[in-house]
Amino acid sequence: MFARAKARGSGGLSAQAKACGSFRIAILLVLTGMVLLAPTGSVAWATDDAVTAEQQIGVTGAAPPGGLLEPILFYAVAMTTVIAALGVCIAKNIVRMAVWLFIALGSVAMLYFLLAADFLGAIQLIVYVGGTLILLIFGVMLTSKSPWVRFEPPKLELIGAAVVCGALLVALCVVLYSAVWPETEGVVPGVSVADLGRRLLTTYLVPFEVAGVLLMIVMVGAAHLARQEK
Amino acid sequence: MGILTLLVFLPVLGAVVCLFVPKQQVRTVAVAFALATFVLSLSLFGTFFGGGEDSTEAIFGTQYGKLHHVERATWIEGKNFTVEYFLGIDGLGFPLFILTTLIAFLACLASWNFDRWKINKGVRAYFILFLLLETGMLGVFVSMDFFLFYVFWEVMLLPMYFLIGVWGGSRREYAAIKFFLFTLAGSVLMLVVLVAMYFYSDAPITAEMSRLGTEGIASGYRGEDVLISHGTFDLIELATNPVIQSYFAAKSTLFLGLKFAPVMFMLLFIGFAIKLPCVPVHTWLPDAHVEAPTPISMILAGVLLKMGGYGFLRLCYPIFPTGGERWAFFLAVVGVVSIIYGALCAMAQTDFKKLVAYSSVSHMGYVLLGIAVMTQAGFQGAMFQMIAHGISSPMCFYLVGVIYDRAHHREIDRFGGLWLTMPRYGTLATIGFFASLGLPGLCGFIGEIWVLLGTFGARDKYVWAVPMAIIAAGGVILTAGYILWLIRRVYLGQEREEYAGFSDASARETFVLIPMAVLAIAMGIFPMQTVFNYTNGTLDLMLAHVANATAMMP
Amino acid sequence: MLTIGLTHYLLVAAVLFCSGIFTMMTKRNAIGILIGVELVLNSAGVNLVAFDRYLGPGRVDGQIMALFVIVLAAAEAALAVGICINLYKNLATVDVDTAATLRG
Amino acid sequence: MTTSHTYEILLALGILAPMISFWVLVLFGRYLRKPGAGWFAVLLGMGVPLVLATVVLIGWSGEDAAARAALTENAYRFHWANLGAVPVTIGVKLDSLTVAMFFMVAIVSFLIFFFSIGYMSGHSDEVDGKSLYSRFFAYLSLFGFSMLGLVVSSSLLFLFICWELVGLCSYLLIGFYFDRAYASAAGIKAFITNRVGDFGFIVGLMLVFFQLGTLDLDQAAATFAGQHAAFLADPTSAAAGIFADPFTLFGWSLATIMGIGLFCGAMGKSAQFPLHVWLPDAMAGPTPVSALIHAATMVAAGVYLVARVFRLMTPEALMFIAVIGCLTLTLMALVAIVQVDIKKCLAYSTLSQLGYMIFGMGCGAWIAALFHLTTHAFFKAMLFLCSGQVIEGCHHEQDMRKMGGLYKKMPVTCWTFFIGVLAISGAGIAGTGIGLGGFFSKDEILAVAYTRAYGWEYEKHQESAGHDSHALGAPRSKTEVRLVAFQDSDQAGHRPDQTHDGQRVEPAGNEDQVQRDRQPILEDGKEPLHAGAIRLLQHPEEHGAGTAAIFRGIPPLPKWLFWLAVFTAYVTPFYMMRAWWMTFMGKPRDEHVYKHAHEIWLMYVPLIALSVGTVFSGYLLFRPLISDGAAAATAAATVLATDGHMHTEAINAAHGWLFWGVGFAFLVGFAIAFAIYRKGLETADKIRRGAGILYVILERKYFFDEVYNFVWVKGCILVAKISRLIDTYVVDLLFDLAAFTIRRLADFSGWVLDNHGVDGVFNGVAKTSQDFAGVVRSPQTGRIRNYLLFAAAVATVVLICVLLAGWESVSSVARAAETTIP
Repeated sequence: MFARAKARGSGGLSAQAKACGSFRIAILLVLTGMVLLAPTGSVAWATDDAVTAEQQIGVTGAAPPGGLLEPILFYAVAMTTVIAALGVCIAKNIVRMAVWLFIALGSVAMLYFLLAADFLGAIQLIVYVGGTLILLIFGVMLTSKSPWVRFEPPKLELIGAAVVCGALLVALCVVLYSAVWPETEGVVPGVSVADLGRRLLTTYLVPFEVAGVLLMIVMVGAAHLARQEK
Repeated sequence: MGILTLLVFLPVLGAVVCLFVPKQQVRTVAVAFALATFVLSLSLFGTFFGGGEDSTEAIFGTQYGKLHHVERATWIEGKNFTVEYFLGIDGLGFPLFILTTLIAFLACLASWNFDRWKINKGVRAYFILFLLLETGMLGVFVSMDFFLFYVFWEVMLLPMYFLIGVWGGSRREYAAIKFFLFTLAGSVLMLVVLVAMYFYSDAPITAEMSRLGTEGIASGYRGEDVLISHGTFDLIELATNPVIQSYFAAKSTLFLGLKFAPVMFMLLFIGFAIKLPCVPVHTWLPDAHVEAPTPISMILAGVLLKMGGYGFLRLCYPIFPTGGERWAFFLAVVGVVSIIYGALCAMAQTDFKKLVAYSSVSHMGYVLLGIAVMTQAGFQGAMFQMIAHGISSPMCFYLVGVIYDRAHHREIDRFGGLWLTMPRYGTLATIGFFASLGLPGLCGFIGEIWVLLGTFGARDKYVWAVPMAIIAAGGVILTAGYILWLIRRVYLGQEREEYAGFSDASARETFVLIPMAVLAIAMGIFPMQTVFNYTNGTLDLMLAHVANATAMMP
Repeated sequence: MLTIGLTHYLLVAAVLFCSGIFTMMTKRNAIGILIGVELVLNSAGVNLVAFDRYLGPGRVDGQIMALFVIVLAAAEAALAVGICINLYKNLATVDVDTAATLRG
Repeated sequence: MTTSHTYEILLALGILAPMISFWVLVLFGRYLRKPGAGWFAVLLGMGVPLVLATVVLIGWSGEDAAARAALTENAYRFHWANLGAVPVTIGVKLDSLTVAMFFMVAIVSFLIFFFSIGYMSGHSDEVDGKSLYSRFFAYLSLFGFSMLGLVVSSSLLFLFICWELVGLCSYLLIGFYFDRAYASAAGIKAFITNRVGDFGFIVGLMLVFFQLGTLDLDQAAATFAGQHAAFLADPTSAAAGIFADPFTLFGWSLATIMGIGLFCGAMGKSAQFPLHVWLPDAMAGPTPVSALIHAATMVAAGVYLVARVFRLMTPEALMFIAVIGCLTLTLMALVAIVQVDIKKCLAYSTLSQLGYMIFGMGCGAWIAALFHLTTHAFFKAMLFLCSGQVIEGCHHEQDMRKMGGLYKKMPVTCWTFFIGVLAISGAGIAGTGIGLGGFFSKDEILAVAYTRAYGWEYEKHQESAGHDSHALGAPRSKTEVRLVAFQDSDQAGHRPDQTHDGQRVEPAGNEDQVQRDRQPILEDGKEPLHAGAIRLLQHPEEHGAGTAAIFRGIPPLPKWLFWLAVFTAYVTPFYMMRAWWMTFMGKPRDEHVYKHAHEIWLMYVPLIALSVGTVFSGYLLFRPLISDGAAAATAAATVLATDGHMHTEAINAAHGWLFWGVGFAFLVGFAIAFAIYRKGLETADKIRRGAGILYVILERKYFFDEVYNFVWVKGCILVAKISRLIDTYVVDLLFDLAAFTIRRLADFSGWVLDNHGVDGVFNGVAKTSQDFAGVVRSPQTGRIRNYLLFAAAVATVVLICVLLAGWESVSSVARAAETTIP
């Protein structure tokens, strides 16, 4: 298969090089995001400590700390997410889609961090960015005659899809804007991994076990499916 | 039977008579009835005459809602609703009412040469429909019950459709359907409001009654001077009843999850804007005008367009004052765009009648702008502009019609030198077109300058008022441009051979044009005595009512 | 604007969701559809975590749900890629429109 | 103290007479036949106003200052309409300026009406072979009405109405020969250019109405002065009105914009640069019209307007006016040099002279500018009538190159024209007090401009250098330019000289003084002046500090403005002499023209009358009235004038070097013209070839017409066409598409219902179910993405339905959730 891809000649190679460029940019973006993220994490933790400290000395009604940092980070990350998601939609090339997906998944991880779900963020990075995505890219490589082959659906379907998705988005936005949520204001304490683990192994023990079984079955099944024909 | 009922239904009577007279007599009967309506309607002047400073209060009352010649009777009695036959007239409806009777009479006279039209079949049907149309128009201006208003509105729509669709030009069916669909779209929105208004006026009144307890239920809630115990269609009651008004204006009153007053205002606005017409829902107008026979164009331009403006002033503003505040900017933008865009489109037309039609779009833009800024001068100017346009634009259409009857085409570039060929007609045409241009001393000027000054006067309220006023003032240059260019191409220049044999305006044509020319001059010189004295009382009170309601807003 | 609330996250999730749906609707490449699915799953994850953070802080239920979503997504991805590869082996393409051999 | 309204009634009747004449001529003109209609218009339309104006003039001259003030004060106001809640009144603005202008307009119009009878007696009244004799006189009468109405109007709105009406008359009369394409085009050009100016006027009106709360001239001025006083006292006070407004545009305050807006109207009507393009084209009208409307009266209305609203002008606005005026007067004079059409040449000279007036206004030479207006009205009307005589006599030949030697055939015309040339050139014998009208008025404007440009310079120079020398060495001791300032409206009735004497004058020699001058409160505790007020300055003999004028907060007049005006004083005599010489002197150049040339008494009687007026207008008629009017009309503003009387000696002595420099400019100009044109056109041709590109620029009038035509006319039509395309193909298309869709839907339902419902129930049911099956089956594509599409669409629809139907319930679910989630 690799041989086939290589045999496609120079055009394919240069395009491949382009895709490599996209990769580099994406990696750069993710790294930048991580750099940005580091202080957030610390902020989250710091504020966590601060709040507990304040609570300990009985100060009530403290203003949410962090100031502008949180909104700025949020908007930056959210913008990245949205742009990447739209990139996935728009991209015609499967490799580019994968790259955009990579960025989207990375920024979702950052959203998790911003939501004070540190463990989940880490998992997201490890499993998704590190695992699933690689899997997908392997899939791309293994299955394409060329990664730049395009299959386009009919124009009408494109328009229909755009209309429906647009309408759906608008409707969702209307719902979100008009909904009243009993939100908890201010800073909330982060969740420790220990806590998570405890719940996983007590309240959610059965699902946890089922998930484990499932993963095993999947592993076997996937191996079977991808098995080389004899 | 009161005078208003008589006036409104006199044309219907005429239509009935038309059914039974010989064909040759139909037009005589129709003109006679239109004339009778006009003459009788002049008797209303007695009520409003002498509206100087001293008698203002006696005529217009101390707050919005004073009507004259009120006639009310229960028309449809439902389980918990009542539709009334409720007629009345005030400073808002009165000048438009007179305008309608006058223009209808003149247009009827303009139809006199029916047998020489290209489509001259069905004279009986034509005049019957014409008289029905007049009834519809008159009814709209005097009905004070929303339901009745809607009925008259629709009554007017149908004859118009047939008049354009049967006796129109070559593309008459397209134009008629276009007119019909557009207007119907507006009517549908109005219907939504009609229904909503009933339910939303019912809720607060019921609540108020339960608050008042059994005693209250026994006597009903006492509004201004009418007892109502449930929802109402009464336009005055809806506007002045404090309970209903505060419920309408409240932020918590929702319609489909949106604030009630602005939504209702917008729905009504779109409905009336189609009629006015504003850009971008104006496209029915050029087609309808071009295809309609001359008298119908006169009616269309002279009266039907005014219903849009009348609707704003009668329904939108008094009943949903907060909506006016909410949408002021939007309305003003639409108005200004109409002014400039209409003028530009007019400039590029090659069809005489289409040019006049687009000039209507431009002129009615001033009406919208004047209303949108909600200042005294703006309201007054808008009202004046409606009347002035109701005089000048039928005149222009008739002038086009006169020449079309002779030349059988309307290509501007093919005309020339008509002033030499037809001197009397040329002179009247000059007056008509200069009135349309807004030349001081003629009627068009007063409305424009009042609106401009009124818009400028809203400077304290709205930051955008000044730019709007200045852009709108720039419209006068464009107007001068296309009108003068038109005059030059049609009336000036060397006499053309093919038109050399044209007879000057006949006695009948002159007779149709003269009243409008005289009024155009009189209104330009004595705006107070001709219009303002009859309108300003009501308009000022209405504005005060609107301002009050806006100020009361949380 | 400056206080980031639940709605903000939900909006981002909504965009992710719609993008995912759109991707699924418009791609003929099987892997592309898979990518769309991933987006949708991620939007669910964001929703869950955001609800956890704003509606029931300290209760970790949302986070655990999100964790399961990730796990399932990983499993699904592995299976789906396997299917894709199989598809490719049989039909020499990943165009889902070609994979219509079961159609009557 | 009298409160009788006699004068107003007389003036009102004077306006009414031409109106009646207009209507009679419009309605019954046909029955009056050819000369009858003309005589009717002359006698009723302008004779009556002239008689009334004379009566008023005599009566008014007999009133003393106090009586005049009382009459002005108590004038009747007719309540015309309510603008919003503000009453708009109209009435007669009764003051010396009105009386003077009314008389001037009446007498010039009368003579020109009279002349028109002669002009129209031939075939000049024919348009495409049809006589429009009575219509011509009807237009003239309408013009008489509007022009007189403009003069007497007390309200800006009514002034604007008359303003537009004179514009209409101008349009109609320019396009009188409407069978000629260029004539009707010129009419449109005039009207639209004026409308552009009026656009500014309307903006000014809006500002006046909104900021000052009235459209009455007097009230507006009073409010304006009051607001300025309040502003000086406390810049932030609410009473400061327009001055406190923070709005600026190009660095102009709102008050300045108001002034400039009003001036824009004047720019249109008085054909000031860059709106001057219409006036030369306007010569397409009959010559009496050119004389009456486009030389003597209507175009001067702009100057009159500025004079009327002078009290609403700020220093910046005045500076703007001065610059515009100066550009006009110079540029147009240069164009006049190359014109060969006799009327065009006169038209450009009119433009230049109007520029002089506007420039004078801008400098603050209110009196001089109006004085120039009146003298100019006489001599320019006369010049135009002379040219009319020539044109009529030469069978409508207007090209001066084909004329020459006409003095033998038309001696009266020749010499009256020469008087006009002398007058416009400012001929007079310096130092003797002998001169024609233009001599005094033009010199006075220049004198004021000089003071504004160099008086200030001197002051500044002294400040910095500390010694007493004049850069240009003007004989300071002889400078008697008086600066007349009127402080408050309560002093309005004072004679200028009284006011002058009553002024407290103080030296302004040092820095502190200048600083103090800028303080709002003057030392003597009087009400502060409006921003244009000057500090009345020292008289050299009394204070030894030299002559200087400081307009508060205004820079001195840029010197180049003054020098341009002086330069033009040399150009004017040149081109006028050239025109005269080419027309009347030398040898006949065209046999045909020469043979036909003749003159008739109907036409030269008015010429003689006007030439008499030209000769004596400088001495007798208007100057005292105008100076008197200055007091009231400029109550709160600034007027600079030479000595309030017409002491030529004083003027000439006052101007010192200026007099030596400009006093004999006319001789220089004449000499050059004589040198070039003495022997026909050969020399001129040589010079023209030598000038090259310069000549082309002048000959094409700086390419204004071409540029305007390209940018505005073509541009506007282009935009209009685009709009039309949009309207036809975009806006309409949207609705047509919607209609089309609905129709297709209707067709579909019609198809299903009609064909399958009507064909029989069973058949129909069977077929419909089959169709239905087809319809149902068709989405079953077997493609996931299609299913997904449907699913999402359905979900969306459901979501929207839920939203529309019962959003309340959805949010209540959320609220319920609030209670359940701890």
